[in-house]
Amino acid sequence: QAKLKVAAVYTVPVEQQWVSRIHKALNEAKGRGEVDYVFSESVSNADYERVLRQYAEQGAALIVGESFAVEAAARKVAKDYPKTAFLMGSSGKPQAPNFSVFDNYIQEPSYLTGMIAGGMTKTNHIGMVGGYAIPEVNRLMHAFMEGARSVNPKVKFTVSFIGSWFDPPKAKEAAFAMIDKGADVLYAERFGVSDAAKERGKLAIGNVINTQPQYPATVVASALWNMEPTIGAALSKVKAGQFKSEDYGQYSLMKHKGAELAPLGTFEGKVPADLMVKVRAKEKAILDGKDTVKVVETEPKSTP
Amino acid sequence: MSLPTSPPVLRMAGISKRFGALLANDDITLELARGEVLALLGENGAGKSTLVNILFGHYVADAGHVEIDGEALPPGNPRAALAAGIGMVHQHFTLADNLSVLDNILIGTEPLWRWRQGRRAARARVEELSRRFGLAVQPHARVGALSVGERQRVEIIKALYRGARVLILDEPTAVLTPQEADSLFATLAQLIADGMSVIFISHKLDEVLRVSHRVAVLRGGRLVATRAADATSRAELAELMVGRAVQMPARTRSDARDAAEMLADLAQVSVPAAVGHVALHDVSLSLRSGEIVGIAGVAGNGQVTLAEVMSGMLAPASGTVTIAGHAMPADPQRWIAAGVARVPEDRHAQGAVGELAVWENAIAEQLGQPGFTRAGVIRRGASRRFARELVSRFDVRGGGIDAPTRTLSGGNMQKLILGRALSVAGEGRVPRVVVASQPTWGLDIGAVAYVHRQLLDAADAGAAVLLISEDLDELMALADRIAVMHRGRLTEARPAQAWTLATLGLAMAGSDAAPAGAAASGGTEVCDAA
Amino acid sequence: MELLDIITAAPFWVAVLRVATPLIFGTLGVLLCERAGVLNLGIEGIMVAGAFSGWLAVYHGAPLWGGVAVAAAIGLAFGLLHGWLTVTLALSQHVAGLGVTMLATSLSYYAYRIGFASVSSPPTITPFAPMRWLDGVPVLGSILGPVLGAQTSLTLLALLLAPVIAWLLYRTPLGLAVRMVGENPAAAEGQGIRVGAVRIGAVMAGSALMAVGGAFLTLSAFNAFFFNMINGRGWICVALVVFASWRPGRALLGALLFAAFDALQLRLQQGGASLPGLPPLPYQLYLMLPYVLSIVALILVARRATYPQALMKPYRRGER
Amino acid sequence: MRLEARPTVSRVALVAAPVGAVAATLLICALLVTWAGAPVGRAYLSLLQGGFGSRFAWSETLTRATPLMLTGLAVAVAFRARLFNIGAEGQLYLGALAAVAVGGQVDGGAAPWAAQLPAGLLFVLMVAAGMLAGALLLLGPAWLKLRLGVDEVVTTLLLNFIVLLLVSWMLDGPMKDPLAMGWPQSVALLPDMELSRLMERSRVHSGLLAACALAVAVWGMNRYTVFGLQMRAVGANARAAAFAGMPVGRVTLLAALLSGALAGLAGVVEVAGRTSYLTLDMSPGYGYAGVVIAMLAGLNPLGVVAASVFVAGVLVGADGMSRAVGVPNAIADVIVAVALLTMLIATMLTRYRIRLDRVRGVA
Ligand SMILES: Nc1ncnc2c1ncn2[C@@H]1O[C@H](COP(=O)(O)OP(=O)(O)OP(=O)(O)O)[C@@H](O)[C@H]1O
Ligand SMILES: Nc1ncnc2c1ncn2[C@@H]1O[C@H](COP(=O)(O)OP(=O)(O)OP(=O)(O)O)[C@@H](O)[C@H]1O
Ligand SMILES: [Mg+2]
Ligand SMILES: [Mg+2]
Repeated sequence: QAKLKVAAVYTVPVEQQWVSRIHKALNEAKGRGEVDYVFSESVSNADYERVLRQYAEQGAALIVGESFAVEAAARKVAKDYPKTAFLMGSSGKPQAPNFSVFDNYIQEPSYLTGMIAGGMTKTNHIGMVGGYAIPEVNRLMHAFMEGARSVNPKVKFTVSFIGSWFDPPKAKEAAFAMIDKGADVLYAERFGVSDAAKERGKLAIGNVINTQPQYPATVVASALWNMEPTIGAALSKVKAGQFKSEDYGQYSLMKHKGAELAPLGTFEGKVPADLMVKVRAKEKAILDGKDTVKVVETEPKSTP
Repeated sequence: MSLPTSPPVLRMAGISKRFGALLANDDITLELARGEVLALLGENGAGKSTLVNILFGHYVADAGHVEIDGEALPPGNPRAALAAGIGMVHQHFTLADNLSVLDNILIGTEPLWRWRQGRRAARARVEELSRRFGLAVQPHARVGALSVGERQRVEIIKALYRGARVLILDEPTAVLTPQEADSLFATLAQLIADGMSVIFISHKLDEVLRVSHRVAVLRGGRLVATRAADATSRAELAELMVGRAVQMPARTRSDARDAAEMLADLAQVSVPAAVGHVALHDVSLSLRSGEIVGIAGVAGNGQVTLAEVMSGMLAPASGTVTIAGHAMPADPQRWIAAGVARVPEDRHAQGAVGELAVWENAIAEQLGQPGFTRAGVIRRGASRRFARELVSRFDVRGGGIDAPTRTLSGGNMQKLILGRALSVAGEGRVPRVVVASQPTWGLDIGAVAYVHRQLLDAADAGAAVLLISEDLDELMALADRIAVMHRGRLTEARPAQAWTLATLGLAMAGSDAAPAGAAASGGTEVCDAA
Repeated sequence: MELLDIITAAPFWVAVLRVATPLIFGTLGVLLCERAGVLNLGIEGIMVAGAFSGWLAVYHGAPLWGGVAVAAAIGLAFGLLHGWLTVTLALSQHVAGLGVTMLATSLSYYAYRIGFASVSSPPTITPFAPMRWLDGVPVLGSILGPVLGAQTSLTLLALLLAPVIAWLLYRTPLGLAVRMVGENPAAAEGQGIRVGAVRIGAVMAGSALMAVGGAFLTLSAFNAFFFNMINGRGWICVALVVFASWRPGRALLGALLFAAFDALQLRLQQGGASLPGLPPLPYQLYLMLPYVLSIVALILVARRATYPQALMKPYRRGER
Repeated sequence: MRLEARPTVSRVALVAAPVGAVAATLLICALLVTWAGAPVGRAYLSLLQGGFGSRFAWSETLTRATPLMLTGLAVAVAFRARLFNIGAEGQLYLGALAAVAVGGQVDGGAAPWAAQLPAGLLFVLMVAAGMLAGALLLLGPAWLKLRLGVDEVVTTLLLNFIVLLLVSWMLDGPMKDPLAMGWPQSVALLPDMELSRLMERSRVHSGLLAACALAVAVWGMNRYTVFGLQMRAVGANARAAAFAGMPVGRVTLLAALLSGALAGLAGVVEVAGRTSYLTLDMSPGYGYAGVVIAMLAGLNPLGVVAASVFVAGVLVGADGMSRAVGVPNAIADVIVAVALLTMLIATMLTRYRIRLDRVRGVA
């Protein structure tokens, strides 16, 4: 049986957290021998449409990518190649017949990590460093803040954006500034933040990927995003010839294992037991569908 | 002076150098003896500077070589030349304006890889040299703040500091007052007495005969003759240089002009000093139709500022400038429109845009004229026709009206600029006022004669001519009245007959000695003829 | 007032020094090149190459200082290229510089991707440690410890470099030669200086400093190499040199000043609504602060600057 | 080693230079391709095909070349007047921002004030706004240079950062598309404001024609108009130009306005022709590439067109090649950089020859 041809087009290098999750899931599928996987990274917006078209021309059955800043162009290409399946990271709606969307809906574990952070801070001050204030970031930050407040009403937040997706030294600098102001737990939305926490002996919360192996004494918990369910669902539909325009967002939810609270690992036992009880209870409620986490996408602000 | 008889210190053998199609040096062989002063003579572009630049290693000869004390010098290597004891004072100063005198002297005299400089010892040496040879300089002054004469001294000390045995002086006196030149010659005499050999380049035949032992004459890149200084004459040298006798036009004076219309008037004009120019203090001067007024002065005494004011480039801080009764703003366009023909001192920097074609430079001053433009578009036909006429009328030789102007030789570029300036008033009309700054700098005798003729013709046709020049002979030959500029002040303009070269020189040096009446030559003078 | 609280706290100055370090290296590097008469817009790419090569060496087992040396060597190599293009071949310095930036950047990325074809998170190294030993130094330790002790030795090196380069330029024969070729190459040659060699040498040395500045980011400020790591820092250095009127001391000052604005900007931004009297401003305005103030500073010093007279003027021997 | 001017530039050399440069580039980059373990022959074949080998390739190359032509022209105009404008990137963004402000949708339709206007007029207003924005942005540095001697290389460079932050702010707040799900992206242009496509199923748009026409216009301006002559004169020798009565300050400012307007237009054309809305990463360095293009073209406006197509083709082709043979796509930038440098060297060698001096032993 011929392998499915899958192509991915990324606007950033594959090390970037967000993209690395897609890359990982596709590489695993490739490793299982299910697909032929090719990708282009760091594709600028100006080139995005061309690369999509080239892959479509070359006969890719499924094209995965992120159309956030090239929404119109990506949808136009999809229209021109109705036989090709497009699975795009997008904040928009699916487009018939072949344009499906997904996004990192990991606000649920973010809420849970927020609870842990709220319980772990001694200074009642949490620092959060983001790249740009976009909805993908904002909703996770809000969920995190909600979670923290739910266990610790006194907690204070400092939020700052470094105006770049990729400037770890700058993110680290921003984190240092927060620590100087008294923050002792940092929400590490960007690379660089955990390093600051590690150097100063503070704690950090991971986002999207689990960075605890690199920072065993620093990263308490991480909200993980798993792309495997999303990719798996899409692959099987393409194989079965049933790929339609759909919103794959649900596959990023905890109940589909698209998101999870990473194992506490090195911090097992170091997080107060009563706190963990609350966290696990909330986790179970979410999994059981009894509880949800509110999605707020406005720009988060520091506590005055 | 008599010729010393000692083995040659320096030998140039069969030197040839080509610049593109131009053969600048053609198989030149020359020797220099110990304690000898050898003068190099030749028209502009004859190849003098090229030859000494090869000698010093700035240029690499296409053929031939240089020997010092019988040993061949590696070509194209100034370091080797310096090490062999050659010192050179270039035609154009090679000093860094932003650095101190001491830095300019010290550079290159110490091994580079050292943690500190021997500045104290160096300073002592400079002061000692400066005392011994009467070359007053301040080691810590910034070179940019020095006068031309001072810079010349720094250049010479640079060579002496390295213990040069052969000194090359490329036109060292071109920018000096007669007095400064005299003190330079006194220094030279001391150096020669110390066993130094000198190659001396100058256009001034009197000087050459006075200080040198031997004279070598170049023409068109070839060595045409060498003569012992005491066995030749001005006339012979001039003939050798040019290959023919040259007729220099000169002024025929008439007194009728005193009553003529006042065309240009400066009243108590003052300009504060600024970067790029010297101050003017209370300068007053008036020019009548048909007369030529000369401004003498050592470079750097405010002539440039005066020329800028008189070409509409610079607004005086106080005082008034009027042309034909109208007060003039600092706007070149208005000056051009008022019929002022302006010839700037530096033809490359101000006179023409080298990158533009000849025809474009020819119309550059008249872009506002309807004859050459229509609705912002250049009328190419008319413009090029005008340029072609100008080129033929003023005998501008070169690659034609489409060639980039930079490819013209200095003399031809000067003719182009002069032609452009003189036609500002429009076809068939003469300019009201001509302001010419150093119009013959760097020109050969033929071109000089041509430029002089044009200025005289303009005056004869009723223009008032302001001639700013450092060449006293030129001023004496052309001007009706001469004023001297010193430290931004202008003396009263006195009739040319009232000046002598000596009194002019004194006035240029700032002395207030009143000029004695001296007979001026009239009619036509045959250059250098007995 | 909060502003006062911020700038009187030691952590603020810790941050200033850390942000300033790559800028100090870069600015001094540009200064060396420009003093010799060569504009080096290759800096942005040379910093990338330095960041990458230094990090790569350490990643493959070289000691940290070995990484710095490798970065410097790569800087020398790109400096040689830029020098050859602009000095020997006398090409336009603007374009050669932009070309070098493009080349160094894309080569670094290319090499990185070949070496690390399929990594899902950036490989890391153990970076330089802060100089905590300074705390133990009697007297000095209690004064310098809180600020300098939190830095790595590369920062100390950067701080020492400014006076060293000032000494070099103003007190040694070599420095005089460098200044001379930047002021009047013909005069330098007339005094036996090899203009080409001195210029290329200065460009190489300057480029090595730039590369070390880049390496600081991967070996000290951070522990991994990223695309887009330099993020315009090189251009800032070019501006800082003009601001510094080509003087090493002022270059140091300029870099510190810019870093102070940057660090302040972060803190003001984090102050958010709590800043008295001001409505919460968009964070972009804070990010603009260092650039806007740089331009203002430039306008203030413009009149007084005496730039190297031969800057951006190629020197071709035997041409006039 | 030293340079010696050639007396004349031979026609053979003029042809041989670019050919030699391209050959050298391919040779150097072959090493890199081999290093990545890819077959060189197939790689270069796919480069050629990807850049120039099909209708699709040409459409992509020309799409990419369009903004490059405009920024290249912008830089060529400014550099001609000796105004070193490194800020075309910022001018491009500001132009795009202004275009969106004028021609963008409000609540899914035209703004109340714009709804009254005929589409043609609004389009003209939009283009004018973009050009004006770019022009005004360069006016500041030009004025500072004239009046205070502030180095324009530095000010234009710094302004790029400031403009990008300004755009980021606008896209975050006042000009954010409410329908963009919170992403920092501007509202889309009104459909009427978009440029028409030149080919079916491709991205080439009429901006290409505009850019080519402007290149011819600038060429004609340089050659036939008083302003062109003045600009060349001021650029080559400002003192001599002033002496001849040319208004140096005015000419410099006008050149700045023109240059900024061209770069601003590049932004307008990108938005109206390609993206239809503005994002923070709309331009992959078109402004900086403009400097490269302009210099490759020797500041000749017609050369800018050729250089843009060449650079765009190499970029597009090399990018395709990287996918076809599986080498990192940074190779595209490497090839462009190497091509730039070899091309510069080659053109220099048409005017100079390299002489290796015989160096005899120094005593
Ligand atoms: N670097 C150069 N490139 C091209 N041509 C040159 C160069 N140097 C000199 N020439 C040409 O060679 C010829 C000789 O020039 P050179 O400077 O030696 O004349 P010179 O005798 O010193 O004249 P002057 O009296 O004006 O100083 C001139 O025609 C000049 O234009
Ligand atoms: N830098 C240069 N590059 C190329 N050619 C040059 C250069 N300098 C001078 N030339 C050429 O050398 C010739 C002589 O130039 P130069 O300016 O020295 O005039 P000149 O020999 O002094 O003549 P004149 O005294 O009549 O003005 C010109 O034809 C010019 O084209
Ligand atoms: Mg000459
Ligand atoms: Mg000469």
